[in-house]
Amino acid sequence: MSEQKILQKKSLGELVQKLTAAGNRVLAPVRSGEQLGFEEVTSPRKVADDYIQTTRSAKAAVFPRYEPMLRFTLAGKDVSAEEIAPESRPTVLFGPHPCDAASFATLTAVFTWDSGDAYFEPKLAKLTVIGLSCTKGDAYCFCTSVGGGPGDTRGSDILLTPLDANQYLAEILTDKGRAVVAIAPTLFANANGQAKDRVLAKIAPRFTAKKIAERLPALFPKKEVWLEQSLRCVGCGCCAYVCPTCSCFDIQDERDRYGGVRMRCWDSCGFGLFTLHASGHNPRAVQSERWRQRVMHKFSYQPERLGVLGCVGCGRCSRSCPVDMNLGEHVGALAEAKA
Amino acid sequence: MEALRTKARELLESGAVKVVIGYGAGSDPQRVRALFARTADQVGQLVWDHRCRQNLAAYLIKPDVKALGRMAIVARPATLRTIMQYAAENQLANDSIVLLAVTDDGQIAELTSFAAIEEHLAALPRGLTPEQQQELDKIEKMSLDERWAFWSAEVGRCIKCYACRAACPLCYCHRCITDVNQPQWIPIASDPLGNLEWNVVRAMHLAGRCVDCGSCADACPEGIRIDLLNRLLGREALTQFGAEPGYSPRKEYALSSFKPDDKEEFIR
Amino acid sequence: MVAEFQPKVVAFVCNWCTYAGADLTGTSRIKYSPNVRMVRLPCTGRIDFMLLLQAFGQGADGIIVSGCHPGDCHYTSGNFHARRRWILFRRLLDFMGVDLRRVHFAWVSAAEGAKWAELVNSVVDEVGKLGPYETFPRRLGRRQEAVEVA
Amino acid sequence: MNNNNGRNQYTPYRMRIAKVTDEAPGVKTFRLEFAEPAEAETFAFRAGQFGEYSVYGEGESVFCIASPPTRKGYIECTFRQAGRVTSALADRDEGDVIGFRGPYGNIFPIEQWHGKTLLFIAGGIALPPMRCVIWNCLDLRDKYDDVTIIYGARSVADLVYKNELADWGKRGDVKLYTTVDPGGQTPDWKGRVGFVPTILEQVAPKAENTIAIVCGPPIMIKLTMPVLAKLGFTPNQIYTTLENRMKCGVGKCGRCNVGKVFVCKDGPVFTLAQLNELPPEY
Repeated sequence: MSEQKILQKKSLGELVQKLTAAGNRVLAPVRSGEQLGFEEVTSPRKVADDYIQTTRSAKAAVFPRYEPMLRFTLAGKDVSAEEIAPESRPTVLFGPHPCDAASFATLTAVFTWDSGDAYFEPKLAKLTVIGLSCTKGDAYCFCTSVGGGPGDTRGSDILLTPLDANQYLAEILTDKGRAVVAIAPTLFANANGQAKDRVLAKIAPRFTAKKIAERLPALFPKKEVWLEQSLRCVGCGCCAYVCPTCSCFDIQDERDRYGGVRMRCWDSCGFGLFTLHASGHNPRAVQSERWRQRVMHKFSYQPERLGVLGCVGCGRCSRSCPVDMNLGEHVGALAEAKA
Repeated sequence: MEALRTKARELLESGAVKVVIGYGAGSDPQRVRALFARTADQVGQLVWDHRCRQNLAAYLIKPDVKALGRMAIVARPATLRTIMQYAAENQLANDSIVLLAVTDDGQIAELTSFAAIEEHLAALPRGLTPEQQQELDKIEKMSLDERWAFWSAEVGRCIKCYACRAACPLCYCHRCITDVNQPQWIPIASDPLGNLEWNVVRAMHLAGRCVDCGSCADACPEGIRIDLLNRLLGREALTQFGAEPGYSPRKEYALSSFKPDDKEEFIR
Repeated sequence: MVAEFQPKVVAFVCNWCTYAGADLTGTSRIKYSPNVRMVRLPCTGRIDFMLLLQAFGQGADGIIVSGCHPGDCHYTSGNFHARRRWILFRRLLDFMGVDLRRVHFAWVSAAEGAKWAELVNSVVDEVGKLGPYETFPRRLGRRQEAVEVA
Repeated sequence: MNNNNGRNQYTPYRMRIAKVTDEAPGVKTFRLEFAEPAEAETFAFRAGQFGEYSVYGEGESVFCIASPPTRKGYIECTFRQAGRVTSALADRDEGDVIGFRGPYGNIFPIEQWHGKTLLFIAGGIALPPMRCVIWNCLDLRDKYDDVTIIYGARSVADLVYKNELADWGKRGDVKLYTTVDPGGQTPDWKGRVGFVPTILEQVAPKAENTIAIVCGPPIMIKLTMPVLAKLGFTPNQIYTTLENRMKCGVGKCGRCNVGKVFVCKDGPVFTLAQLNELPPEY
């Protein structure tokens, strides 16, 4: 059972300061032009308020855009190599919505399902998530179709819900959450039974993930269904890069004549090169097949194999898509498509 | 809009084309999305207004779309210029597609031959709008350090999703320089140097070819104003070399031609 | 004692004129700055602008690009093509805030040994005054010690 | 948690190239020895597994381990020069250090095959993935009944492991049929001329109590499977080893994903029965 506290909005600054003073990196949504991203902050002055969704997800906190893994030195015939320890400062992620908070479960499933991951796990272990309930959504949100909700607590260590212009209801959910309270105990007052439901956004479900997962295998051979949806897809990697759960990566080397690094970086199943064999054969040669893979992977393969959905319904892919591919809409349509 | 729908229906019913690529309703009232009308009963979904900005010529090179058969494309002036540029670069045969240009009075010009497109474009205004010019001026008035700070922040947000490349009809190389890895010219990772290199390369490879449709910047999820780089180079290519890409099917590419007396003042 | 800043200048030169010109500088016993590292290419037409970015990305503080005078190109017109590219590329660099005092272009013929020495000296001098090009992003995995002047 | 002998699974072993063999145009075999001998002690693998081989500075590339686990102290890999990494590999020489991480993937269940007749069918550059299991079975020869190897290539020059083919041909306990495509023979070619499926039809052992292990280019597979079916082989009797583009080798990077299967974890060895369950995306 979670503990409920009240946090005044005006004390956020002090909270950020105390967390920083305690050695934490605080990541929070920062506005830059029309874009919003999670960036390191030391004062709440820059922290964006009143947004539906950040442009990029918070996954970079545990799975950065690029991450050096190995440093090597070339010397004649020989090579010496040393591992680069992952950057894993204690991190407090402030302000992700419940969809983003839920995404860490999917990432964890991918990175630990069979073996551990020396770069992901240390970051996750030191990550504290202070989630922020949604009081508004838009046409792209579909968290309620994939098992989430605007006030869902999963994945958050503390979930804040803005009760009014001045105060948050703070649900202290885990030991990591309690550790945050312990750093600034005076900022958290006892709550007396305030309900958060009345302020939460209303997101109507569009489909049920379970039904989709059941239907998809039969839809796989229906080429025309996938083609119809993906004709306008231009095959960029935008959807995967803004997605909080997309975790496919590439491993690449960079070097000069003396040495270099091996790193991993984001990749996308939307690119033709993703699966291209050295022989020239490409198992997924056209965009409709790549779109099918994207949907199947998130809504069928991952649930079946890893027991987690590959989608949290944040809607970023659809908001950012240059050609308005709308995942929520298309998956909803698949639920109705004839198998 | 009615004229457009009527024309599209005609083309589909007569079998002149297999698909009409136009714009239809999008996810929200601010957006439209590409619509692929293959039957006459789909043409009622076609829309035409100020939101119709995506350069649909980009679909000419997508295998899934090409497989549909002969196509008609709803075209704004920049789309027509793209087709002219394709012609100049020998990427498209004359009369192979139908362009449906909507004129100011709402009528439809059905253009198939390069000559017809050229003639149609000749009657349209050219050059940068005052707003476009102001955007360039604003950056040029900054100090050197301010410009560097501005662009470092802009391209620093790049996540290398290549939406700009995918949305650009003139980025049609089968193997983009970023896909070539022997050597790896441009780093795969979106690190600061890789981001800078990619955005510079993209701009340079379109210099003297770009028709300023703006699709690259519209496509960028991070809102990076990469179109300004193209616009600057377009303006320079015009003033320095008289290059006006996309107005003639015969024009030589500014950077693959030269004049012995090209003017410059910086070479010692 | 802090060592005086030694700028690293990378020169991309064509094989036929400037490289031969630099040879003449040597055989004429003209002394010039050792801070320049020459990269010989067949023709200025082959000098892709990417090479310039790569040089900066790998630690260059200044760049020289040089080849045959207009009309003298071994391949007839490579330098004319290069000139058009430079005109645009320079404008782009300037627009993006790259300091053009770090990027120099010249025509140096095989007979102009003295001009080559003068060019190198003046560029090294100018770049030396600007200091290291620290704002330009570096290649990932670039080893710091390799950046130092050997 | 990390299943790479307690190491960070992305960190390769440093391997010294002990021997380079030119097999065919563009095809080389490396014998690799651990640069740190202690690492060789804890390293173990089984027939069918693969690894990520890397040239430091150029990247990683996936091939099977081509030598059998019964030969200790080294591993071998055979590769064709195709992309950035394999081109850089081809430039390496004896004594150079490259990276290797693995072993990854599942295995050929050779214990289950005890007492059975084995039929190996390979085409072109697909013999290396089978060489490991062939040698593994030959090193334990008394566990198996008849062993037949059918190996075809486009031309005589394209046959790999020419010395070993000669050795296998001389052994009394292996039936070896080598063949080259029509037009690929040389005047002194002693083997057969014709496509693998044709030869298979002529020389295959009875399907009963036989395991067929097939690996080759897609066109060979496509034409061989119907012949095996005609000969009476059931999908459970037919094994193959798949290749897909891979980066991590440990089921995370997403590249080799086919349906719910990761080729790097659930494969690369599959029976035809298992393949029939997968979407055709390999």
